Amino acid sequence: MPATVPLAWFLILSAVLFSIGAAGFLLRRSILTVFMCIELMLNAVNLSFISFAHRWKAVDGHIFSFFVMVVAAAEAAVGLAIILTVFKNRNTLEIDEVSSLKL
Amino acid sequence: MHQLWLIPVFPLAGFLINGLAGRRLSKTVTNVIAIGSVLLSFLWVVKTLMALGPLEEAYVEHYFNWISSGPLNIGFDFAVDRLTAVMLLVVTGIGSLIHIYAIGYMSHEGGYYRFFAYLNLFMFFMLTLVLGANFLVLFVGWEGVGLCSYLLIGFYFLKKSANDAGKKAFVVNRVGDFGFSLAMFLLFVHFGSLDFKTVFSKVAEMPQETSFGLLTGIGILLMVGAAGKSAQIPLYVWLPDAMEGPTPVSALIHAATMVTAGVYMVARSFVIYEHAPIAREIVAIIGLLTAVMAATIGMTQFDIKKVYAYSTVSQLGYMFLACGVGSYASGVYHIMTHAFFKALLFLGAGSVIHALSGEQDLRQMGGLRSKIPMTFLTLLCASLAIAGFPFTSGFMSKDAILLAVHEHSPLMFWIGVITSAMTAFYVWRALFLCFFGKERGHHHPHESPLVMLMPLGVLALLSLAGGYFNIPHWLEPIFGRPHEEHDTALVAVSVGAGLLGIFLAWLFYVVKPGIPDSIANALGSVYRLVYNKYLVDELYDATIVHPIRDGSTTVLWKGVDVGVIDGVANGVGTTARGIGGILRRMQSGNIRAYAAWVLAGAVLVLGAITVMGGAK
Amino acid sequence: MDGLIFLTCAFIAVACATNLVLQTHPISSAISLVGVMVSLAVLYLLLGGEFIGFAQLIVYAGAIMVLFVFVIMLLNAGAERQYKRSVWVTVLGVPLLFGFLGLVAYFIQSRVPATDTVKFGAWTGGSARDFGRVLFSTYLLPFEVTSILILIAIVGAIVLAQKEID
Amino acid sequence: MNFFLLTVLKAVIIIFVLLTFCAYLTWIERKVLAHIQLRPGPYRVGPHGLLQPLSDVVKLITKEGVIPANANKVFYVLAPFLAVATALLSISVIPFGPEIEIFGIKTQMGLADLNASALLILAISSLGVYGIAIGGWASNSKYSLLGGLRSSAQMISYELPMALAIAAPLLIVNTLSFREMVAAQSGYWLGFIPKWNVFAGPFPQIFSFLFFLTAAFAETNRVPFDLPEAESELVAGFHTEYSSVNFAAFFTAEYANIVTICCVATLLFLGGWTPLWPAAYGSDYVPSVAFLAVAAVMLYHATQPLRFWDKYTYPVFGLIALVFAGAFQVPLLKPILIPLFWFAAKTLSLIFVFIWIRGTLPRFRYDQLMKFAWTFLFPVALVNLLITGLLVALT
Repeated sequence: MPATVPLAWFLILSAVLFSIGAAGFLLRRSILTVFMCIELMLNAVNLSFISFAHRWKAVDGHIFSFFVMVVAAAEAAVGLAIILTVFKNRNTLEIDEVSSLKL
Repeated sequence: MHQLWLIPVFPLAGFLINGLAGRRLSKTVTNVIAIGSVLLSFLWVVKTLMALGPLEEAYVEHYFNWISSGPLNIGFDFAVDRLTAVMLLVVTGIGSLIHIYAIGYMSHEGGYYRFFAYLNLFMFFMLTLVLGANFLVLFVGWEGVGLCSYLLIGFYFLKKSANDAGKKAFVVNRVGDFGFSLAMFLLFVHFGSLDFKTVFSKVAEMPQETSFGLLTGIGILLMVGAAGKSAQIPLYVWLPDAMEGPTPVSALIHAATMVTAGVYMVARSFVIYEHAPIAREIVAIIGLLTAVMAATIGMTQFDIKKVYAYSTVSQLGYMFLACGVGSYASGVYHIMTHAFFKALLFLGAGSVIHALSGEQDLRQMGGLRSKIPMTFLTLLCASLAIAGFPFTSGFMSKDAILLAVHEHSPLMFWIGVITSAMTAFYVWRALFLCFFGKERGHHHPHESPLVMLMPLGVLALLSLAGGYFNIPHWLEPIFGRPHEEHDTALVAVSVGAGLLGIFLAWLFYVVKPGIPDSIANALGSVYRLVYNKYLVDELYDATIVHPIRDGSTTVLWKGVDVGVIDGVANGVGTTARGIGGILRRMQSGNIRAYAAWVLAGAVLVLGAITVMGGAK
Repeated sequence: MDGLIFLTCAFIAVACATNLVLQTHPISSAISLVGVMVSLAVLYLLLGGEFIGFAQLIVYAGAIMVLFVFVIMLLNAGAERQYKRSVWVTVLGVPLLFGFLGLVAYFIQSRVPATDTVKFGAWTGGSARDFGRVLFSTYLLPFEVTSILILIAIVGAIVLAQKEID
Repeated sequence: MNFFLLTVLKAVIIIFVLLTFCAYLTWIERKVLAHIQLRPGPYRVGPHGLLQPLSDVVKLITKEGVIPANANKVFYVLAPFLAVATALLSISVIPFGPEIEIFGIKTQMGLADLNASALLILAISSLGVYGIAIGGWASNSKYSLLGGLRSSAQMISYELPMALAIAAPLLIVNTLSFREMVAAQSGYWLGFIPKWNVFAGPFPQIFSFLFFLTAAFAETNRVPFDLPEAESELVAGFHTEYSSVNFAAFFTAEYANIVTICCVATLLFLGGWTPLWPAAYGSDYVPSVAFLAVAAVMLYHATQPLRFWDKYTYPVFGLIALVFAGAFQVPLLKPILIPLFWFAAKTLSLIFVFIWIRGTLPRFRYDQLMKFAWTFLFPVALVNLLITGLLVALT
């Protein structure tokens, strides 16, 4: 095993995780799982940021991923509240059944 | 620091209190706040001026950087020099008196607190205008007093004529402000500053312009602005209509203070005019023409306030004339004396109107001499002053102007003398019609309350003796020493003209009341033309107002708005709906399908970048 | 050594991520996602992101995902029902995904030189001190704006989730 | 590989000591509670029931493990493991004493010495909720589920005030490493007042300390915030369905968490292993004196045996205490044992407070619990942090 890791590996890992997230988004029907897939994609992007931060020896990448986290937290709060409301009104968590804007 | 900002802030506080809470305050409290704030301001002016001493140099206070953008750097600065000092004293002094008078005059009117709030706001803006140390601060005050003027002209907003008059004043003033703005732009472009000090020192280094040039342009544009505010040809038409407002407003804003702002501005910018003789000459000609024309109209009017309004226009013309011939000091001198006697005339007229319960037509008055003697006496003083009776204040300032004019051009002097005779004639005509002869109306006149008479008394004293404030001498550090050429003959001529006017008025309206009608008949069409104010309003209506209105209706509204803008808007809407109808099929409501589209888009973009060779 | 650590973490991450997509029960997915996050946090720590690694654990794994688990438990969400898949999403989506991955991989391969390598521990500029210094100076405004965003999110979540007041 | 060996050795020691201590913590708790309630508590197994924990462990291990029907087996088994793992993980960054040197090997008295230990503690404690939540959910029982739900909501809610309470002393010591934190708190004012964060700093962190303790009660599901396992409402909360080793695991995790959090409180607020007063005034003799006193009591009891075995057990324990008392004065062991003693003394006092509170306070109602966290604890902790920050910035 080499003592160092090519930067590209991190990026590939990031891309793979992102693609898995996207696949989950496309293939899954539970709103909750779809939402988790979004979080996975965000995480994948964060990994790129932090790899680049290491590459360029600048903490800015960390700041970006920090903001991503904050936004993800806000998004999770609102998103889960929406899911709760949808469930309350339609009694379903199937994303395909929530296809009209009217409640 | 002498805390100059306190001067305008007192009335502003009064405005805020009365304007916001006035509905809930009693009349007494409103009075105390309104008058107290103006009096405080007056006292602060006096205190500051005493503290500042001789004021050979302008005293400037910088408060904050107001606008700072690229090369544009404008501070919110106040400055006091001798010119400002005169204006400050006139504005706050006369303002205080008129505020006191208004207590009595407005006591039966609705919207009492609103009136005083507006009046205080006006004081605030007027003081800002006078104190401003650069053109932009001056402009703030300038626009502010315009606003207050509009609000106060339209004070009786249930009356259509009052509303129309307010709008007219506003619109006409806009024309002048346009000129003023252009002048400021030019100043800024060429001098990089709007500070009086900077601009004028730079102008002073420039050579005098003998032909049409930059300074002439600036001067003319400034004069357009001044003409708007100070009611000069061709923008004077709003002032007579402005008499729709309450009489104290007419006295304060449309006679004593605001309308003199134009003259003040011209005097303030005298350096520019000194370097642009053509512009100065135009100022003189405009002033003279206005003076003559307004005087002729004034002779034929029967509404007492209209008479005084045209008199104001005419006197403002005098002041312009003074500035135009280079005697700025006498112009400012006349601002002050005019403020005394014209305020008194209006307040007296207000007292008469008050006594007659709102009657303004001179033909319905008469023989009031014994009914309202105090008013008569004070109006007599004012009429003497405006007619230039020797040793009254009007005599002093008008003499100073006419002497300067004679030096400049004898022709102008003679026209001025004739105008002064006409002035004496119409003012005394009003006085005689009002107080002499037999009673014509069916009123039960009653003398005004003390609170109204007291300011009248003070102003009467000032009208008679106010000329002994030797303003031209006081202003020497700014405008330089005037030519002390006391030609007794010229003085005699002008005094003679005034006395002649008085005599003719006495002859026409007391001794032989039939003469005016026969003259009017004899002159026929000319008389009707003058009586109808030379049909200037109708002319403006026909040449400016109607074309604009019709053009707006047919071209802008029916053509551009309905045809082009609405058409475009509707067309965009229709097109969008059409496209949307097609794209709607993509909106399946299936979130995962949307995600697939997003992904497809991302792949497309990435692919495109690859194809274009972005990924090296 | 570094390669081994990376591959371990990467393997755990990818395995958990795959599990997240394949599991039918949301809670299994959620725990898998926590696994991804923890392994990523380890990677962050190794990449010198001392603060961000722990923040990942605290914020993501410790707060956001707990919220998910909480909601799943609250709604008592069961396993996803298996029924006809939206065929064309699969038909269109899967090739698209592979296309996407391929393109990105191509990009990375063509743009990131092989000499760009990462040595764990070679850079430790991501300590809380350094992070805070940059966050509260250069990025102060975004940070403050974020606080407003969070406030809005709180209000929105409360409004959405509250019981209807009739 | 010396480093690895040493680390493994330390890990084994720490885990062994910790698990044993957790077991004995049950004994301490039962004893203290009993005395609060004016009864003797465990008394049968060993002197004063000292061997009771041992028999409990044997009992739990030998019991039959039951997995309820319809439970999610994977998660059911995973949950206690998660709980124990997180609990043991966080103890790994706690230093129990200063850097020491044994036989020429310099090492920390703790497993790991991170630059950001405080952050790790927060991170791990925020992960601790999974064990409970998953356990509650996987049991497929409504009591368990409610317990799990309650605990996850409660732990998320109390994590905020806890983090805020931790942040305030961190501002004063200006580091995230526990070792440097203790170093920052060593020293005395006027020669005898210790510069601990509770007393010292530009703003004494006494409020932070109280907030931290309050939040700690909630984080460890202790009375008065033990709603996830409120026996009168939920039988036993999230571990209702657990038995045998799985149950023991949850139990251990809970006690390990208490120990950890008390250690953290000691490090953050009470100056870690720094003695209560300077060694110059003889603080080094305190442990010896304390153990001598214990030995004296033991030996006195031996002369007046109540039961048959007392004649033999009391002298043995008394001798052990004597040996300890002597060990504190052996030059080689002194630098190791004295700090350890002070650290343990402070931690044990805090643990005593935990038990004391359990013996005296009633349980909160659930809505009161949430309201307390969000409308009282959170804002005041924020204000406290603000004041501390301002004062730190000003000084």
